[in-house]
Amino acid sequence: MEYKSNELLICIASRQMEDGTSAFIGTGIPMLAAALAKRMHAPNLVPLFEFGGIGGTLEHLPLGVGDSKTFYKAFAALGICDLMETAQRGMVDYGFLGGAQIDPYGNLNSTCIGPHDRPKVRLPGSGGANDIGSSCWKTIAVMQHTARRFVPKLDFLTTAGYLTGPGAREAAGLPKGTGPYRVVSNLALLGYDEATCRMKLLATNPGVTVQQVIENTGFELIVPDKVGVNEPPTERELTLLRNDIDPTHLYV
Amino acid sequence: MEYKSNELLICIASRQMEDGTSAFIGTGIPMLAAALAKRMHAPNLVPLFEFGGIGGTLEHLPLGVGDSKTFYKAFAALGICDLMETAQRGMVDYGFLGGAQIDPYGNLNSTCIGPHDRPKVRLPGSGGANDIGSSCWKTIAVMQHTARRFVPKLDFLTTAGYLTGPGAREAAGLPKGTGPYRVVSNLALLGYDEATCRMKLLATNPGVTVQQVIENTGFELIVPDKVGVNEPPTERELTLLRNDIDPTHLYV
Amino acid sequence: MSEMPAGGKGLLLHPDMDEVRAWMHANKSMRVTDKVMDGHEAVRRFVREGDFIATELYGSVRAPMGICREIVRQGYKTLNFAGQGVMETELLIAGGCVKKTELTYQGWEVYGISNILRRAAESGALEISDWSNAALAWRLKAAAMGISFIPARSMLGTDTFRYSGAKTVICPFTGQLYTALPATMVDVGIIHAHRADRHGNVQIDGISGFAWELARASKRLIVSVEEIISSDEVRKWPDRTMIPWFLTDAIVHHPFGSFPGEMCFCYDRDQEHLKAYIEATETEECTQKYLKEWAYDLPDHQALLDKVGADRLAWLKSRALGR
Amino acid sequence: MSEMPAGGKGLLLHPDMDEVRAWMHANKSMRVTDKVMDGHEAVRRFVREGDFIATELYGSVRAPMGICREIVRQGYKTLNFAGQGVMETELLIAGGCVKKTELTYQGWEVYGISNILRRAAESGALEISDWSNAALAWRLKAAAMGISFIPARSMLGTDTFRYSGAKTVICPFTGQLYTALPATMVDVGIIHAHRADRHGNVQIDGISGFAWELARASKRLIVSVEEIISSDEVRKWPDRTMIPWFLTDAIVHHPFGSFPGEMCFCYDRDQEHLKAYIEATETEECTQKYLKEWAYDLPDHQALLDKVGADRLAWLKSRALGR
Repeated sequence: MEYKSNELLICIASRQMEDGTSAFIGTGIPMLAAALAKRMHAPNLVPLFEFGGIGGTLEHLPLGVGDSKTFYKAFAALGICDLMETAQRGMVDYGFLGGAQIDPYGNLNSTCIGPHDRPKVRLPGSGGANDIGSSCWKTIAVMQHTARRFVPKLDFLTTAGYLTGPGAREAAGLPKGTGPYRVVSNLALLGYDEATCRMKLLATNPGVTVQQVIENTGFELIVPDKVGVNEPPTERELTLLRNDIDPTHLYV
Repeated sequence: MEYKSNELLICIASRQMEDGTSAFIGTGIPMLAAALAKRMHAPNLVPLFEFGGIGGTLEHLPLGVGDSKTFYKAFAALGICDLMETAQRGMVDYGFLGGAQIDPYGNLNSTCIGPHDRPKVRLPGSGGANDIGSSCWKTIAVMQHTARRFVPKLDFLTTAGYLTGPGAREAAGLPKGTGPYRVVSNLALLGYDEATCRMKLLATNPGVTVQQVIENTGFELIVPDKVGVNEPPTERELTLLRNDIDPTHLYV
Repeated sequence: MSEMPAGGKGLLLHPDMDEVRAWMHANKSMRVTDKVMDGHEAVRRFVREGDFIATELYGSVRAPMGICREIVRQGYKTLNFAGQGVMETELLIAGGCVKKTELTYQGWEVYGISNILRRAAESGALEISDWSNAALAWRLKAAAMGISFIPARSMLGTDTFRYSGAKTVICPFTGQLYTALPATMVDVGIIHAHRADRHGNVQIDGISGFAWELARASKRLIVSVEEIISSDEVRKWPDRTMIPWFLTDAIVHHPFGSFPGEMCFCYDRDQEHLKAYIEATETEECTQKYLKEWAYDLPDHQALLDKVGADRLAWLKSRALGR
Repeated sequence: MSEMPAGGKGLLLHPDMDEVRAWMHANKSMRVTDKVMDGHEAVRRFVREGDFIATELYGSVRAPMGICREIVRQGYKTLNFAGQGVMETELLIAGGCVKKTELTYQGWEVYGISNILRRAAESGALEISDWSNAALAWRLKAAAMGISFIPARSMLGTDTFRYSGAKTVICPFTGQLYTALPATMVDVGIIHAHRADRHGNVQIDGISGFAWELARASKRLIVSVEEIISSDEVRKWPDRTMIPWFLTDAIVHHPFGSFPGEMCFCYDRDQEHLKAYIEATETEECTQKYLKEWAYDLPDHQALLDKVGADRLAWLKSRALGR
């Protein structure tokens, strides 16, 4: 079955979501991925939305992290402090993040391109990203894969990844044992090297070569001897996405 | 009309409550006093109960600061943090407090008589008293007046009055401009001298002499040239108290 | 503590809680009065030039659009604002009402980044210090608690910290390093809610966002509501009062007050209006045309509802999800 | 910071939030499961000797009496507890279950001071550190927020401070001195509520006391409820869920679970029972007789209800104030 780049991203992000875990879900691809995961392999995935929705069914696709569909038939509709504090006390497994730039340590920029006081491009700002990246156990970034986005140095470090490397998070005061876990891009699935905390290629997307990934990454990527290949979206995934999850094609 | 000592205390405490103000109300005499004030001169008095009741009608006399009568037909039923924080941000005018001992600076003991680790008498402890005494603008103590209760030095300083005198509250970190305001006892109404922060006689109760007040106070009391005399309970006050506020005579 | 990390930006407000206490004591009362007024009066009476304001909730969800259009209409020029927000704060920026902001997020989520923020920030017209969503919510929570700072684990190690006004603090029990977030007691808080009585006892359905915190972290509080209910009804359900009367300064009756945004259990967002608006924001000229049509040229909220039309409003109502 | 004032008492728990986080990660899950069990099982499974426990609410109001009688019945000897409380914590002390306590208040308000606390404290059998009500609530709130301390203006300058485990901290923005309250993440929280579904989504009517805070500041949470409702009902009113399922470890169905205390909108307190109980506490012998009759000799909560009798329970129900 034919599929769009966005659909592939959604499917691969979706497959990172484990059943029975909890995840902060941002707008867009993570919402679709969570809705898909709940219908595929993770019926007990608990989607958390930062403005208070928790344990909703995701029957209707939300358009924003505060919208009424985030708590439709949910177990609880609370507030932003409650949700962020749940993460701060260590009860949230995953956080999904996006950004305009990512660096080798998984730090993210969603604030500005160019100097902060007179930016070339002013981006939306942290929102909940910094909080989610600080307090969730594992974060997963969803990115478009280009050399201008995978950069050696961010214009602005909005959200902490591993900062400058091993031990840096803890030294900065961030909670022990937390940090970036995966990057899902339109070219590949990436992780982090345990010893150096630097980004590492795990698997390429269908039809993408290792060389292409390297060329589209603006820093030196760790490429292990064995690199996997991601499965393309299945027919069931695509059908669910197109007919059930996003029938009015807001995203797909 | 004949009246009991308790009834006098309630009436005099009640007259300290200003219309349109807010007051933390503890169990017992302050509750009756607040209920009386609302029916007499202060219909817009707002009684606050530390476990969350706020703006209730006091139609039914509560038996405790958390009981359902504290929020019967109330405007809001919140929680203890909310109420204590309202006081901490400076929105509560009065607090009514009791205690086993009071000193010349209006400090109160409701924790123990004798050493803390092996007390002669273990009292209930601070409860909300310390918080109310720290954060409300003015506190009013309701006390039995004996030399064993009005002492030069407390066995245990549970709740801050003026501590050691002028400037001591601020030096300890307590909010500016707060502190003890009145003591309502079965013998007299007392206040504090502005310059020294020491307790001062304002008015004696009906039939009580200044000499009797002095004799029943275990420290040197400031006695101004002019000491007033409190009005005895009026017929209307007593009737309201006995028939309307406490018809089953739990307190009166 | 001079070697402790600290953000480089100043604060729009110094978090002096004794000053806040004194202000509350002098200006706020628990007296129960009638606080219903129209949007024009609420803004005129309680919003002053130079004020630091904050709005709740977020995106196009339960946002106080009616009150913000009123602020734009009254032509304020020197407001500052805290927060996340989307359309309501975009209108304030586009209307030239805002000088400085302590920002957490301004964007359109699925519809992309904010053209209005871009123009204001990239031209240097708008001064911005950056914070995270939780940081802002906790700063309001600290003010609500009456404390001048609160520890948090957000923002540490990042430029978000460095370009904020945050500092750090060490836990005296554990030695743990925390971000010290300064309390934010704003001059005016603006919230749109489901219902309230005339005294200002407010109920909100669905998620509470940061309404609890903002209501308590505002010197002056304007609440617009879909519906005004009796105090008897409030007293029957005291456990549903999120904002008690003494926090509230003005209750404004604004049915469809979140339009073109949504209000849970009441009405859906007006997707077409939003799309047209976002398109308009692509140029400054079209943005001003939109503002003229949808704010300046309308005398009040009722005129907006008339312009949208009863049929359209009924349709939006019919699209709301139930409980 | 060595010259900063600090209370002289140690803490029963070190407020290490990274340890708490690791514990939560290893032991708590958001998986939706059936958590209904009887009181015996809930206590046996979730309360261990040596645990630091806390109960909510206060006095004879919405107190988890059924669960506390169960703890007494199971003969614990080395528990510690935090808090205010009256009858439920008195039973634990009288039953010899408690070694140490971080206390805020233990007394009978209108009925005077606690004989049981007096005997335990004056004999030296019970080790006590003193705190204020707000201090305890804020300590739970700090734990709920995932931070190891929180600033407060209570306790400063007093012996309550000196005989607590509190320290002080200076605001890095204002220089203001605050009490630094250490977070209290208790081993077991015990709450009585109006209703919950089988997964542990809990609703409470009336004042919330410190249920919100305690539920989030408990490693293990036992909630007894008057009524078990369907999850469909919970999902219809998500804004009424105060305690979401993943905080809850056990749901125990205990109608009249606060007896002889009251439960707002449900039943009034049993004034005669309370008076007789308080009289009994005047001597250790009569206290033990009371415990034998009302805890040890009853196999479970149902046996207590049978002993009280349906007529009496119906009468207590009839005396509750409505909304």
